[in-house]
Order: sequence, then C-alpha cells, then structure tokens
Amino acid sequence: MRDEVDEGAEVVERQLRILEAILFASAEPLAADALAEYLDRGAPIAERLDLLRERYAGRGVNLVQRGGKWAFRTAEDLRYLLQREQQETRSIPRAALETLSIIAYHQPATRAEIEEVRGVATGKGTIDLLMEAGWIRMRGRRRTPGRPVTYGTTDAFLDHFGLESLSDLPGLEELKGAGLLSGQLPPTMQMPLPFDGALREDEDPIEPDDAGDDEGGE
Amino acid sequence: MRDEVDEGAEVVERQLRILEAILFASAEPLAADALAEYLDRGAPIAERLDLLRERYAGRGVNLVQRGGKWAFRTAEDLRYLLQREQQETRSIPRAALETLSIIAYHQPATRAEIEEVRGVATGKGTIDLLMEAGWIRMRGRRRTPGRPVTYGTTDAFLDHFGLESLSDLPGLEELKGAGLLSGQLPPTMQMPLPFDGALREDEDPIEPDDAGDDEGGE
Amino acid sequence: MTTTQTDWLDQAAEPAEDVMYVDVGGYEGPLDLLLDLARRQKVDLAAISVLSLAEQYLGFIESIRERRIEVAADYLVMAAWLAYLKSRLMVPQAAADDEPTGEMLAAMLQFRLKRLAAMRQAGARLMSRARLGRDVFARGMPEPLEVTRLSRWEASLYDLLKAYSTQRERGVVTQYAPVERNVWSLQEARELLQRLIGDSADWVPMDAYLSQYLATAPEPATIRASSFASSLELVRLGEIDLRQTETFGPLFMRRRRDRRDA
Repeated sequence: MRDEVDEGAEVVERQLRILEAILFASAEPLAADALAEYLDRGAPIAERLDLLRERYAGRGVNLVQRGGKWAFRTAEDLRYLLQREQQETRSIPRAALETLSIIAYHQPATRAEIEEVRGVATGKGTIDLLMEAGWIRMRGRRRTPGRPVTYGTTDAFLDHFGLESLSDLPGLEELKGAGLLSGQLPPTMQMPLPFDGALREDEDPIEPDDAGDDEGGE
Repeated sequence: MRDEVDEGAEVVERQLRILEAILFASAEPLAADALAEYLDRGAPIAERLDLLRERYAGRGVNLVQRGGKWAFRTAEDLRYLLQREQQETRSIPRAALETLSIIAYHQPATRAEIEEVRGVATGKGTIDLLMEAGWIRMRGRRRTPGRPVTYGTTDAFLDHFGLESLSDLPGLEELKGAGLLSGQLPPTMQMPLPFDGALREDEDPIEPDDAGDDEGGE
Repeated sequence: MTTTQTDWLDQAAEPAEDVMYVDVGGYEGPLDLLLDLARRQKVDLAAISVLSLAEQYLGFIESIRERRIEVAADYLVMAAWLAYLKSRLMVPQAAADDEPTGEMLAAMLQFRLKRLAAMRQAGARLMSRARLGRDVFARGMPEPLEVTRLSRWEASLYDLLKAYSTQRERGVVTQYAPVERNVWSLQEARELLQRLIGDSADWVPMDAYLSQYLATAPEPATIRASSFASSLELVRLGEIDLRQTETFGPLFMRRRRDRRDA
C-alpha cells in the first residue's frame, strides 16, 4: 500500500519534470494536447498542468494559460523590476489602439462595424499594423452583401496582454451591462460577447488566394 | 526574534523570485555581478544562487553555471525530450540498391570491385547511405596496393531482407529459375561465394582511427 | 525579444488617407471631436446636453470654415446630421410623424459617444496590463526542439536480387554479338518461287521446291513463312494455283493455266 502511493507520487513528479522541461524550453505557449504527447499515454494532463501551475504560483516565473495554451512567464508583480521601457519608444497610434479594442470587444467585426464605432474611416494601414503585430487576424467573410472580411484577435494577442481568454478582457462585464457591446440602440436583450472561436454561421472561410480586400472599402 | 527570522526568510524568497525571473528572461547566461544589481545592495548573491541551484536540482530545468555565468537549462536526463526523431520511410535510391547487392554477393568487396561490376563509379554518398542504414560495414583493408577498404554486409542486412545467413542468397541457377537472369548468359559467368566471416588472409583490420577513406577513390 | 511586436511602432508614417482627418484640430473624426466637446461640458456622458453639444459642434465647424480651412467630408456629414437633430429637438413632433424623435436621435448620439469612450478606455486598460516583452517575459533562451530526420530505407529482397541480376546481365552485354538472322524477304521469296515454278503446270509440293534451301538454312521457318505468304500473293495475281488436300498436308503449287490460255 505504502509502496503504491510512493510509486504514484514518483510518476507524478517525473511527469511534472517533463512538463517543466518542455514548457521552459519553448518561448511560445503550447497546447495541452501537444504536451500530453510527452507523457505516458492516458496521463491526466489537465491535472498535471494545474498542479504545476500551483507549484509555480508564488515564484518568479509562473505557469500561465493563454487561449487554451500554456507557457511559463515571469511573474506580473515583478514587472517594475524587469520592465524594458526602451523597447517601447513610441506609443501605439490612437487609431490603431481604438481599432484593436473594438475588434477585441466586438469580434468578429468587419471594417464597417469598426468604422461605425469610431465614426471615421479606418486607414488600411491601421489594420495592417495590427495584423503585422500579430494581434488580429482575418477570420472569414461575413455572409452579407459585399462579403466583408471579419476580423478577430489571435492567441498572440492574449499572450501579449496577459489574458487567459477573451472573457478576461478588462471591463467586459461592465461594458456588457451598459449595453455598449451592441451595435444597436436600444440595446437588445441579448448582448453579443466577443468571440474568437471557430467561424460562425454568418461567416465564410477566407480562401487561400483571398488577399482580404474589402470591395466597398470606404 | 521569531518575526525577524520570518522577515529574513521573506526577503530571501523575494530575492530568489527576482533571480528566477531575471535568469528565465535573459537571452544569455548572466554573471553573478550582473544579477546582484537586481537585488538589495549587499545581498549575498553567491549564497542565493547556490540556494536557487539547490531548489532546481531535481527539477525538469536546472540552474547551471557555465564559464562563471548562470543560466537555466533543461535537465541533462531530459534533453532527449527536445530531440525528436522523425522516421520517414523512403524507397532506397537505385545506385544504393545496386551497390548493396554487389557487396552482398561479392563481399568482401572493395569499391573498385563494386565499380567493376556496376560499370560506373560509386559515389561516397552511396556507401555512406548504406553504412547509415546499417546494412554494410567496413570489414578491413585489402593487402593490395592502395590498401582499399573491404566492405561486407551486417546482421541488420540479413535481418532486413529476411535472410538467415548469406548462404540463403540465391545462386546462379536459382536466379535463372526465378526469371531474374535470362538464359542467354555465357557459360563462363560465375557467381561469387559471398563471405561475411572473420577477416580473410588478404585483409587487415581497420585501425580505430581509420576513417575509411580510399586513396585512389575513383 | 519582442521585435515583431515593437518594430512596427517605429513606422511613424500614418497612412495618407488618415492625415486629412487630423486637419480638424487634431481630431480623429467627427465623433472624436464631439467626444472632446462633450468632455469639456461634463464628465458624465449620460448627463450632457445633446442640444448644446450639437450647437458647439456646428459653431466649431463654422469657425474652421471661416478660416478657409478645408473640412473633411465626414465632419460635414456629421454637421448636417447634428443640424437635423437640433431641429428635431427644438420643433415639437407631430403625432403622425414617422421620423425618429429628437430624443431618439439624441439618445443615439449619446450611445455612440459612450461606446467610443468605452472602447478608448478599454484600449487604455489593455495597454496598462502587464504586457509580454515589456513587463512580462518569455524564456529568453528558448531551447528549440531539434528534429532529426531519420530515413528508413525500404527495399525488398526481390528488389535486391533484381538489381544484382540486372547488373550482371548488363556486364555480359559487352560480349554479346547479335545473331544475324537469315530472314527471307517477301520479295526474295516471290522471285524465287516464280523462278522455281517456271512454266510447270504439274502440282509440286512447296517443300520440294524449297528443299535445297530448307536443308541448309538455320531457320527454315522463315523460308516457309515467306514463301507461303508470297505464294498467296501470286495466287491473288492469278499467276499460280495452290492446293492442299488435307489439314497440315503438303501444299501443292503449279503455274496457272487459264492465264496462259487467256
């Protein structure tokens, strides 16, 4: 009886070491499925990851979840010690930041919808900037006249801003409560929530040769 | 008294957290001096690093010192996790198959002998491929001018081709019977008796530092 | 460490199409201008007076135009809408009026202002989070997965033996002299038959005519085949007759008579 318990604990420790090694080695977050491949078949990967997260909870490096993927990141409270301010010499242009938050909170969002919120045309450069930063992506095309491209955020967006998922977006509940996530007035009973999952019913996939141009651009 | 100890432990923990984060995020190994700058003035950096090293001793990632600098590294015994082998099955190039078949029947065979049968020069790559596949080996060096390397097949060769021994290789009549050799062969044509036993009289052993290069290669 | 995320910040140039909106006092479009005007009026957007906001906006645009500054179309569209809103707010609504009430229009404007303000605030809150590459860091020295490709070669014993046999056969090709086949051409056979049959009107077996050749030739089959084929041709031309009395029996031939008779 005693031995069995010890053996079990040993197996768990070994699995934690393996996960530690793999997660430390990667700069990018890794999916639980990919991590599970390194463990014995049938090992409870979710449990192990939770245990590892607990172990590192108070440490200088924490195990965090980003959009269903896992990664080690330095602890947030050490930011003032580690901050590398010189990297951010310029602030993000306001137009780009506004566009980013509109896409984040209203996704999937078309350019027309972004422009509706901002009250001004969006320069193509703004979308491009955000795409280049790897924070937004073209999700698909909405099944409405003109078939406009729908935009959404990426896993890199979650990673960059330290969000486990879109539901962690700051002030999301407040905005939802105030009816500000709706495109219409008066707010409908059901408030749409930002969604970065698979394509929705009213979205078509982007074809491989689709450059993502909107026909009715302005 | 009690409080002082607790407070001291807290300070140490905080320092360890900072070191952990800095070492984790650094793009290069860091000297103790550089690390000390992040701690309170006068903190015993060497002691702290040793403590941190101990903490990580049995983990999937270890704190190691390399040339006086410190860095996290995947534990030695888990390094294999980072080395993935991808097996791809491909059909063997014709030149390699031909060379292999000649070595099989004519062993011990030198490169010149192989080329005599093939009628074309055998590239080093072909020999290397067969060596890597584990099907041929260098037996020795023939006691003739140029001391060419003699090649023979391995047990892995027999294994792969389902032969119990070399004598299972079909002879002239059997090849004819199987329709692989036509009847139109001169009666003078001889089949060699392949031999994969110990070194023959005209073979010298390969010295340990012998890379197996043939001088008069072509 | 985060080059991809920060590099683009250095691309200072705003796209040209944005520049014209900046012309109006540095505002990012009419909604931005309205928001700024509203902020000056009150902090709480819910409590602002939409009517006075509309008046301020219209006054602002007017003052710009007086200074002969080009005003972007967006601002003018908003100005027209606000003028309409103002009129709806000031003139009491008729009962049968289909158009939205001034209050509805005002609420719509307030909603849009609140929503834009909320998005701005959300953006600011996002930016103040502990961000990767600035406040929070990934492993500085990632240890990449090394993938070693191992080729597993596939070859069967049959492939091996075939390769060997092919090479051995290729080796003897150099000593191989093609056998010269003594083939009778149809032309040759025909001329020979005509000569042999001559004017003979008697049935003579073909083999008898050919006996001398069949005895010496290495391949009698070609002689028979060519001669037979030629004889058929001669029959077709009406020069000879052919007769065979039984299956596999000898083939008799003679000069055709009626031809000469004719």
